[in-house]
Amino acid sequence: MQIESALLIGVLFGCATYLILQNSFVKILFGFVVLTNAANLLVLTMSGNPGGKYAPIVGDAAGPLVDPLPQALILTAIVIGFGVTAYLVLLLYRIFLDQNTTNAAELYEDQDTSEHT
Amino acid sequence: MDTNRILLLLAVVLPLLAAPVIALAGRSLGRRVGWFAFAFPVVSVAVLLLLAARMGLPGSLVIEWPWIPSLGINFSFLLDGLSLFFALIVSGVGVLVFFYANFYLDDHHEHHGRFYCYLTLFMAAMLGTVLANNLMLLFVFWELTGLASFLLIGFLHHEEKSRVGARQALLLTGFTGLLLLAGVIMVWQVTGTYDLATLLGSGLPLAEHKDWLTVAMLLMLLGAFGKSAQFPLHFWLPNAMAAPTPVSAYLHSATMVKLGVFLCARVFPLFVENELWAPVLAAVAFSTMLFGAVLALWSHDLKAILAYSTVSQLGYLIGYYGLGPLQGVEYDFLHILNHVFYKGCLFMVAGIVIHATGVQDIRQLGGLRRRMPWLAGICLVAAATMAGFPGTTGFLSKETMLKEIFEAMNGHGALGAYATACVVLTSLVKVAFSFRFFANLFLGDETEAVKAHFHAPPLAVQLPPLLLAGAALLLGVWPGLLAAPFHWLTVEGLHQPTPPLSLWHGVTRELLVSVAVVLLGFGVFILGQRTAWRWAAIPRALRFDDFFERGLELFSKFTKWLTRFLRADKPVDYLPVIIAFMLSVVGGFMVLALRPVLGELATRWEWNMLAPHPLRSFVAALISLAVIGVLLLRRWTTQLILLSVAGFLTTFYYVLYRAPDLALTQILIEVVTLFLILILLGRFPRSAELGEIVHRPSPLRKKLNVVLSLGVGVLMTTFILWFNAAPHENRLGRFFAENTVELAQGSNTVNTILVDFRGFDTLGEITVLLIAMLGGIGLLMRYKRTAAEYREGPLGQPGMGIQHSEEKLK
Amino acid sequence: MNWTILPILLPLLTALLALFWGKPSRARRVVVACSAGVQLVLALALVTRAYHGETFLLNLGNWTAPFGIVVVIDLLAAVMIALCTFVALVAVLFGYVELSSRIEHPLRLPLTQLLVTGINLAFCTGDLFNLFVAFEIMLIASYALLTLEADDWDVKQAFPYLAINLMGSTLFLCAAGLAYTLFGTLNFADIALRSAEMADDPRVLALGLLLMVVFGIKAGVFPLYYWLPNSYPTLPIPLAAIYSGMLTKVGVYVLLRVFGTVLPHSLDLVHQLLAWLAGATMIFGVLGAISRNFIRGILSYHILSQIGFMVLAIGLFTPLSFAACIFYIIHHIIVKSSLFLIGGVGACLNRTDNLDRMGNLWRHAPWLGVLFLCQALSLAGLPPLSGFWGKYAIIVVGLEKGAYVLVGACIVASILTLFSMLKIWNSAFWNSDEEREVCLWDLRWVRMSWVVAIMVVVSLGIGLGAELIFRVAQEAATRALDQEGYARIVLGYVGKGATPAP
Amino acid sequence: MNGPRSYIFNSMVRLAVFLVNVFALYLLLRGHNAPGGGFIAGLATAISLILLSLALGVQEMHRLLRFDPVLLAAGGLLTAIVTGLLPLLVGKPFLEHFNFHLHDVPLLGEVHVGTPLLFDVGVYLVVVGVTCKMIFVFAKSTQGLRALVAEEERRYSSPVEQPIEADVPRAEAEVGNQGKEKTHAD
Repeated sequence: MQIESALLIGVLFGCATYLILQNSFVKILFGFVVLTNAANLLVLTMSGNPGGKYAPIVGDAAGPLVDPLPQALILTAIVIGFGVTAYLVLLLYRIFLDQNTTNAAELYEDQDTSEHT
Repeated sequence: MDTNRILLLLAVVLPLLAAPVIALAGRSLGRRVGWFAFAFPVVSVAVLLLLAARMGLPGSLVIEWPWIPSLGINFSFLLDGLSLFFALIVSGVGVLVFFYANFYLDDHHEHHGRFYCYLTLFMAAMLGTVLANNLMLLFVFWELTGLASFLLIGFLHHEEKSRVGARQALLLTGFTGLLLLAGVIMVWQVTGTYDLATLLGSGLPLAEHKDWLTVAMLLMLLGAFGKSAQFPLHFWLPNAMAAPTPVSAYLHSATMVKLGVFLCARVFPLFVENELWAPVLAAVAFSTMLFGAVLALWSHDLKAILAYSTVSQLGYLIGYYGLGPLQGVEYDFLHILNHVFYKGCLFMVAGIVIHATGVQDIRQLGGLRRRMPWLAGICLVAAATMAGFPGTTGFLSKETMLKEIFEAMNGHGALGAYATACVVLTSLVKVAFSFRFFANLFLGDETEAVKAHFHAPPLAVQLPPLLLAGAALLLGVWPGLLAAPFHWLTVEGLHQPTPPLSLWHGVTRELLVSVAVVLLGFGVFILGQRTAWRWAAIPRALRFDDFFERGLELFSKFTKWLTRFLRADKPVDYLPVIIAFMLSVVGGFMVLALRPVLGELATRWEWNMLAPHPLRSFVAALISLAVIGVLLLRRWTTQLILLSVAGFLTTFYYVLYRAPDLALTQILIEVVTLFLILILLGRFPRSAELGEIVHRPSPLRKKLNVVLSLGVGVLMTTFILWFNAAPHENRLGRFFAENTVELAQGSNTVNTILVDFRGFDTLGEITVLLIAMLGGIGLLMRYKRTAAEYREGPLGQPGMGIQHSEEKLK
Repeated sequence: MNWTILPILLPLLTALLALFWGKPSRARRVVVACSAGVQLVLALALVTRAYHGETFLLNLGNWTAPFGIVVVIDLLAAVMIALCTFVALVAVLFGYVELSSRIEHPLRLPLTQLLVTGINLAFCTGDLFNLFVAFEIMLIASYALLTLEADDWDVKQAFPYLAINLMGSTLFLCAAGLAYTLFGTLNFADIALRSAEMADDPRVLALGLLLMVVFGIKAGVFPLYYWLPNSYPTLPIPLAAIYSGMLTKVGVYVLLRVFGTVLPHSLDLVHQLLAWLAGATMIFGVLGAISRNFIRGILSYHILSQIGFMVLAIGLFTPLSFAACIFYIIHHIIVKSSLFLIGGVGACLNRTDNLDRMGNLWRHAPWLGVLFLCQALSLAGLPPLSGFWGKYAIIVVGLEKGAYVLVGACIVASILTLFSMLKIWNSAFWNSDEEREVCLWDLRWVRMSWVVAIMVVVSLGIGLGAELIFRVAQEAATRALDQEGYARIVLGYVGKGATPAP
Repeated sequence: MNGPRSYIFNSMVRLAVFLVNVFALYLLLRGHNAPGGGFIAGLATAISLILLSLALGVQEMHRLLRFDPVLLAAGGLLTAIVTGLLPLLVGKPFLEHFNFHLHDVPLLGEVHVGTPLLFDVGVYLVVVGVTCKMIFVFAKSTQGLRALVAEEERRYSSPVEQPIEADVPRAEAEVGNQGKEKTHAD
């Protein structure tokens, strides 16, 4: 059982959610960064309690290895998360240039989407 | 293929296929395309007569082709008395209407090709509906007639009332059509077949599925009521009069609106034993009958009068099946035929008058007998038929109706009495507006409006109404002529043997009532003339179309409000909804599922399992503190520093989890992300921070955010603990560890998984990276408008692509 | 040689080629179009062979099933791939006639092909985590295309799209992780076998619910659909056609796959929840459509309403309803894409797609009207057009299962669909206000209409030849629901690393 | 990123870049047996390049790099795909890897070479290309933009692209734009 990991991930998810629900671009961005990390850690806990196990490199280890699959999955997820975060950064920048605001609430303040333009 | 099949194809499918050809031909032929189209109803009539002769009436014939056998839907046609009768009416009136339309639609109109295309399409659809043996096929054609009607009503689409009328008609008949579909499916579910011939042969399993079939019957009847404009769904029919008059004569009086009548007749043998059949049909239909007649008297528009009288007559025809004895009805064909004669004729007369004078308000017309004597004669006969004067089919119809209704009064109790009252009152009103129709058009002095615009119609255009009026007169005087055809067309289960008709029955109760009705009706007419028909229009309370349209408008407003209420216009409010939904669904279930488990756990939980790892706990606490710090602090710089701290501590956490590759990747990614965020924040102005303070979320929203965040945190923690409580056996992990050296030639298991065992994931992931980069370039290299457009400022929709047209570039 | 990888590789290689080519030119266009054509032919060949009983299996890297990743193309996947490539081909052609290559965005074609790659991968992967990767490819390509040619307003609308889908992706990743904890495997077939043993475990149900939320976001189920209706209208027309046709349908497909093939069939709670959400989606979607006043906005909301029908079919969870769902997907993808394209032609003629300023199209471009009428009525479900049969089958199943309220919702949604289509028809086509000018001199619309006509013909064919399509759908549904058969095929292959199963 | 530029910083950075890249190469080659691999190596190289650009300035970097990182990334992806396609030639499934053991190679002794390495090189190239391109484009877009746009335009040539930030008077931009249209007109 990995109670501390579970709690840590809970805290991360909670904080990330709170940040994402804010209006400021920066906080939203931070929120997503934390959220990605939280999800990665969650996947990491799939490999079980690492106590008494060794890094998944055959040869060095003198005992059982931890499950390497979650680590590989996380690596993939981290890189994907990086790509998406980078895109998000550029998007926020672009929105800032177009709308001259860094506040999501202000962005949609007075729009009527039933009529385009 | 045997001859019957070919004949059937000629009658039904040929016009269907011809419709687009006619539309195309209209481009080159112009007005003359009408004569080309005229060939199709003629062919249909001829072929149907031939078919009727070949199959040996009375009897029935089923012709079938497969279509969608896996759903039980086939091109299956049933030829029997009922379907042939209706098919002949459809194609027969079609001949007259096509002929009439060729003169009616002169060079003032455009798009003749389209008009005849719709009309031919409609005729084919009608023939398909009445001849269909498969109930689903019937429904398919049924909806096609609605579509054709929609297109025809909207033919003069530059006028708003055409568009509105067309929409009303399609929505209403479409909706009731869907109810009919549901009813049909329900019937199918208890019988397993859509085949009418089979159903009529074996009957419905009324005993086992009574309630189910009652609902099915009601749904089907609603379909019929919608199509036949029964109260309170009647209002689309008068508005459908926005179509050119030949259309009104054809669709909205003679044929399409009779589909409801047809459907009632078709299912009569199936449902007549149901105890709701008679009350529902009679109550709705006879009310409609009276209501329509009163509104007809109340209207001033030529076509509106006829439309409301059609509504009334349709009520009569449907109600007739409602009161019919269980063994079958007798004179339904007579009533239908009678209505076709006079209503088709009157519509054509009205069309000629409108065409000749350009006036549609009956109060502005008068004295036309001198200018159009032939037409006056025709109209006189038709109006007399409508009023039920002796010597016309109208008289026969009314007499038999009265006779039967008096009989029904004995059988059906209060319902019969109500029906009788309705019929008698309606007959009275009908006499009044029949008088009015004829008198206001042809008698009296010529009005200014008539003098101003009159131009004489060609004689040929008066031929179709003349034929109809002549038929009404001929058969009215020699009703014996009808005996043989009616005998041939008798359908088992629907009809009783018809006693021969005769003009004179002697002085009977019906005759006395008839005379009284005519006298009183005349009285009403005189009364109306005295007051000069002063009432302005139908009062608003009775104008259901008005309510309908206003309802639609309100409905549109409501949807706008609703969309806004659902936050679709405020995208920042989306996320809470989504998170809340997830929490309530997943978390709610979890609470339910875990409640029993928790109690169990409390008793036999090994608490030492919870013992946290000291170093990991310490790092976890640090990460948590850092991230919570991000929440609490205001300045971006400090937030960013704390975020990086958290990131690097996460790296360490990975190390504690024995994941060196992850740790390395995480630390490098952290650096690159930091670069990106730094560049971004460097661009954001200081004032933005101020804006954040201004746009602080409301306290309520803040509380909601806290609740949601806590919820998500707890949910995820629970998920991990719950799922990790009894994890899987570590089969894959062991496999990878054991085989990485031997099979993948590498000792770093994570790397061998990445490039070999699950190399495909990696391929996908670098694709993601590549796309992210392309997207980033796309974001920064703004695809802009041309210089000229740039100067003009915002125009049209942004980003549609069409703004970048070449023409605009030049 | 195993060609199963081609539906994924061909668009990917085409994208790379176009990227290396760099500048947009006529030659590049021809090459991409040829590739799209080849993809379609290939997909059709796959469908034909799959219909005759074949299931294509590729163990990537030759690893035996639960250890490596597998690509499985059964009939359902083949049909979806065929639809995707078809829509992509038509959209690409439409884009060609809409814009000259001189002013085409250089990244549009590569990104379109990458989007197709992601979608195809999502259809044929047999691995939960690989599905996540496929989703990410698809999503990031869709973000990129959404903002590629965007203006101020458009970019703004891309933000919620991104945010919500990011949230969804994160949840998906968590779900994949939890699935691994629970089953110890990520392979669909393996999960199917293992979850069948532990069908009574409430954790399976919890995971099912989480997956339902994740795929509900992708599919656009009420109340998770908010990302869609404002972002789709900002797309260029041909791209909107691909998005509207394919993206949400990937979500529906995955719902079909996961609840039909992977997870146990006994998750009644999820199915019922899906059915009720579907009912709400239908109604709220169509109400949203009525609230919109421009063609793309109306159509975007209609996607949601129609998703409701498909998801309802999944929620009813019988073989027939699955077949109905597949039929409906086939119909909907083609009809919805072509409606967007028709709207684009109309907007090209009227220089706007705001209904208040459109008009006169029926007078001047009757054939466009015919195309629209066919597709709009098909969307509303008028027989014998393609939309009717799917709806019919759904109503049949609904009545069978006693879901009367939901059947009622179907009927109401249908008629309201008709209403909103009539709104377009009455304003854009029948309205004859002289001020509403029609730019017939812009001859692109003729060629654009021809391209759309291809789709309309196919759609009419689906309606009239419903028997064939329905049989395909039934076969696909039967096989998608056959968990054991699927597992036998996938786990039956012995490649490298075959160890005796524990 | 017009950061501080000093001689010491520059030479430090140059040294660091060299070391980091050697280390990255090591990580790349060792990846199969020890922590490391394509991603990590790619990220390391990318960071070194970013550092270099901090020292030299983004414009200078471009002159130095001479090639478009986009093509690098696309080439990397292509490498990975081609690696996956190789086994098709001998009738094996997509993405199957082969390892070769070479004995008695001069200087190195026994060497394991395999297609996984090629695949990893592909990953490495993609990561380097993508990271560099994103950071450079972003960094440059926050500075003077005309040059950047002109440059991207040379690569992708679309006459209707416009700078994201109107750092030049609009009229001037239009003139420039019209000029471009003429040059690109067929």
